[in-house]
Amino acid sequence: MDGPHDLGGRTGFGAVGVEPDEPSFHQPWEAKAWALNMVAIGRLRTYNADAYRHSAERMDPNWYLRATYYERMLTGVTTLLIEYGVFTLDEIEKRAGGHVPLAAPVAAGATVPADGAVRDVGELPTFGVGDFIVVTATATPGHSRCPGYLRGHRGTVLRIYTRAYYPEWRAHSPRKRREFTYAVEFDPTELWSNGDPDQTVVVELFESYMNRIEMP
Amino acid sequence: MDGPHDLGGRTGFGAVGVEPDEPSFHQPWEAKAWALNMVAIGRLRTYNADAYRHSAERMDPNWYLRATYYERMLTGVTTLLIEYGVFTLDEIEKRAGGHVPLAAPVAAGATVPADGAVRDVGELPTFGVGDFIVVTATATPGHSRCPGYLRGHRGTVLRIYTRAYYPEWRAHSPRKRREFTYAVEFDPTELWSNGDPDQTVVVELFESYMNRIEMP
Amino acid sequence: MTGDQPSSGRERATLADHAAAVESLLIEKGLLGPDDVPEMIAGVDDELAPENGARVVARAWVDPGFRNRLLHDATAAAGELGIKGPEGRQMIALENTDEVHNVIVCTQCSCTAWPLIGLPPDWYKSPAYRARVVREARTVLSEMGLDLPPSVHIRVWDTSGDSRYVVVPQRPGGTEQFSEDELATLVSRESLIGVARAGHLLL
Amino acid sequence: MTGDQPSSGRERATLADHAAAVESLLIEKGLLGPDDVPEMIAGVDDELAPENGARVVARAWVDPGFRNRLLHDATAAAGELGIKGPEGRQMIALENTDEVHNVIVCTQCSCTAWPLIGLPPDWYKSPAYRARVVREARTVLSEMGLDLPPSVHIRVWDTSGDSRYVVVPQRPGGTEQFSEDELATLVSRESLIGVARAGHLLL
Repeated sequence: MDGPHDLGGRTGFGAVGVEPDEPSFHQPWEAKAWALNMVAIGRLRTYNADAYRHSAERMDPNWYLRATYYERMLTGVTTLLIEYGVFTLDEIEKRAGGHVPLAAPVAAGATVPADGAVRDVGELPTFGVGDFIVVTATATPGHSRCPGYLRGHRGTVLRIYTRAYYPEWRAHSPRKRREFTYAVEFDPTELWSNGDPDQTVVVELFESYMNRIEMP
Repeated sequence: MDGPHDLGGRTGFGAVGVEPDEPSFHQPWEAKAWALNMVAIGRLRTYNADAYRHSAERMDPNWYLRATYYERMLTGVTTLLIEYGVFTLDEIEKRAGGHVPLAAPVAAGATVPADGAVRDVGELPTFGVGDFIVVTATATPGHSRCPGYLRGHRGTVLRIYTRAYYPEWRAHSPRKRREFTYAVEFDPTELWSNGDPDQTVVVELFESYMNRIEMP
Repeated sequence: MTGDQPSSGRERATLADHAAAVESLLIEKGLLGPDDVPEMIAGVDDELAPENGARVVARAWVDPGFRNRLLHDATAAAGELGIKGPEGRQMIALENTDEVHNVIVCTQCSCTAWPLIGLPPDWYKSPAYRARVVREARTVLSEMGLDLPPSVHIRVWDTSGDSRYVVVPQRPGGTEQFSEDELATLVSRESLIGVARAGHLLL
Repeated sequence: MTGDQPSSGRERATLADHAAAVESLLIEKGLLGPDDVPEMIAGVDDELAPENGARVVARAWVDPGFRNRLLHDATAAAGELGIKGPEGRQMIALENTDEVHNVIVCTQCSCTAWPLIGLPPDWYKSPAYRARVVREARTVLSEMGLDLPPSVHIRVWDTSGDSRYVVVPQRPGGTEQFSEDELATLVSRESLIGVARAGHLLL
């Protein structure tokens, strides 16, 4: 989805503010939000990491950008625990003593691409180091790990990684499939007219996002 | 630039809230902001419409999404009047009796593309109705009227419009050039995996954004 | 660091004080007369108003020659009725039919044909409308109360250049006896943008 | 309608009350013991800490065999030192050289090699860092105090899959006599992410 989380290359943001000697958590509730998410994913297995990522992605963009990391996490955890029926919104609001805002529901069509739309991926990697690829330009309405700033752009395979669960399926359904992923290197001058020619960007891409081309 | 203003196709936003019988302005200061912008563009000619558009685009994304239309306008007007030396930040803050936040400065490299990078555009339109084109995928750091959701995508020329000032130049420098613009129609199923096949999007594009392709 | 947060801790000026200060500085510097802004504002509701668009549409419904001129050059046709103004130099009329329904948006700013539609309403300028209508027009229109049959193709026009669009809605049935003035009362601002039918109030 | 604004007008619960309510409901439903969350939190600072990354880097500086194993499989190499944990199943070490400087980001969320870098700091999770470093790394690094010569190529690694990266900074000059433990003290969390050199404090 083209949500507020897909920040790579977006402009208008100011300086990166650094806090020296920053602790892991600033407030006890932040630690609690982190631990509750770990419990829900790792022990209760109520949802997985891709569904978690998508829960924060579904926050209203205005809210997402204002919220801290742990506010987004606590919102995602709570939204998913309600969606998966662990407790109700009414229960949590009564217990918390106030309004508890949630992320928006999963978009219609998020569970696509369906079988036919995802290429059949074999046991061996399709691409080799040095291959030229172009990234799929079509956006999906659900979870994806293909950054928007790469859509329609050309890159070169730098490394072959192992297989990983296809996020588009894992976030939205019990169906799972594993695909090879690759470290793919991109030239910033193709991405942005003022891209730094002495810099490259290396992105881990799933095979489904990649299309072979003959020339770089 | 990939700023917060480039909203087409972004996800996560909720319902469109409609106010019945809405007036032109809700507050007297909104009318004033509108009139002051009209004066600065049309009478004082301190800046033009593209520079104005870009001034709001340069607001911090978090602020942009929270601000109302007229807050963005007043911010842009004030930022430009200061940048063009009509008054100083100190003057306006003293007069207003408080902090007056501004949009961020124009990004480095915004005045590109330089001569060589923009194709030489002749007196006759390059494209005809029915021609297939693909939209440039490379983003620029300054003002542009090429919506991000079209980058790298294919469309069909629907109408030929007259020539208009190339926004990338007009927003950032005294240099002007006029280019033909076109109404170009796009198929949403190419833009988005769940695009509505019974809908199309028609966008007015400058010739510099368009590259001819042979097949749709 | 979110742009509007003062780093100094100084209180932010109200938007009313801020706008008044800009006007006052321009007057002090001799760039503006004290009556200029009030006079401009006073003219808005007459010069830039959806009632103008309604008059144009009603005329097009009753006068086939005017309809043809409107679809060929909306700026000139509006000028025949004395309608003109800022953001009105290159107006283009989009006629709805049984087959095609047109909707207008400006995804990057909020450009509108002011002389025919008026200054645009907040919903038109909202991030939600600008983001969503290009991607899921049918859903957005339905949420706003306009359910179109699946057989109707929707064309969303993104105002990304100098053209300023106005939708010519379909004339409602049962209005054969209406005068041109009566017909004009059926044409809302929303129908001129394409999120409502003529003769239907929004919401 | 911005997501966190109650439509009912009811006051929003504090984030502390909200988090406590989630924990309390899970305990009440038998899904969690009362000590579980406190115990998990207590382990964080030891298990997930940049000091782990610093030990790994210092070892790589003094032991060429370990360096080779680290660059081949950082998960296994860290395991030799007893370092493992969540987000550490597929760790990859990126070695800085005179020619190439590596920087890590996660533009879409904030994935990090927790066992070696610790839970990531706020600046790493900020929209500004996530948005800007892929597009203008040299400028961002310079603003953060790391000025790289133009001859050094920057590689920005976007953590968009299951791999979790750690940067192996260059060993500072003049440290030939340092013990492995002393060397480890030169390796900050920032240098493991690639926004600082080893031996340099950030800011």
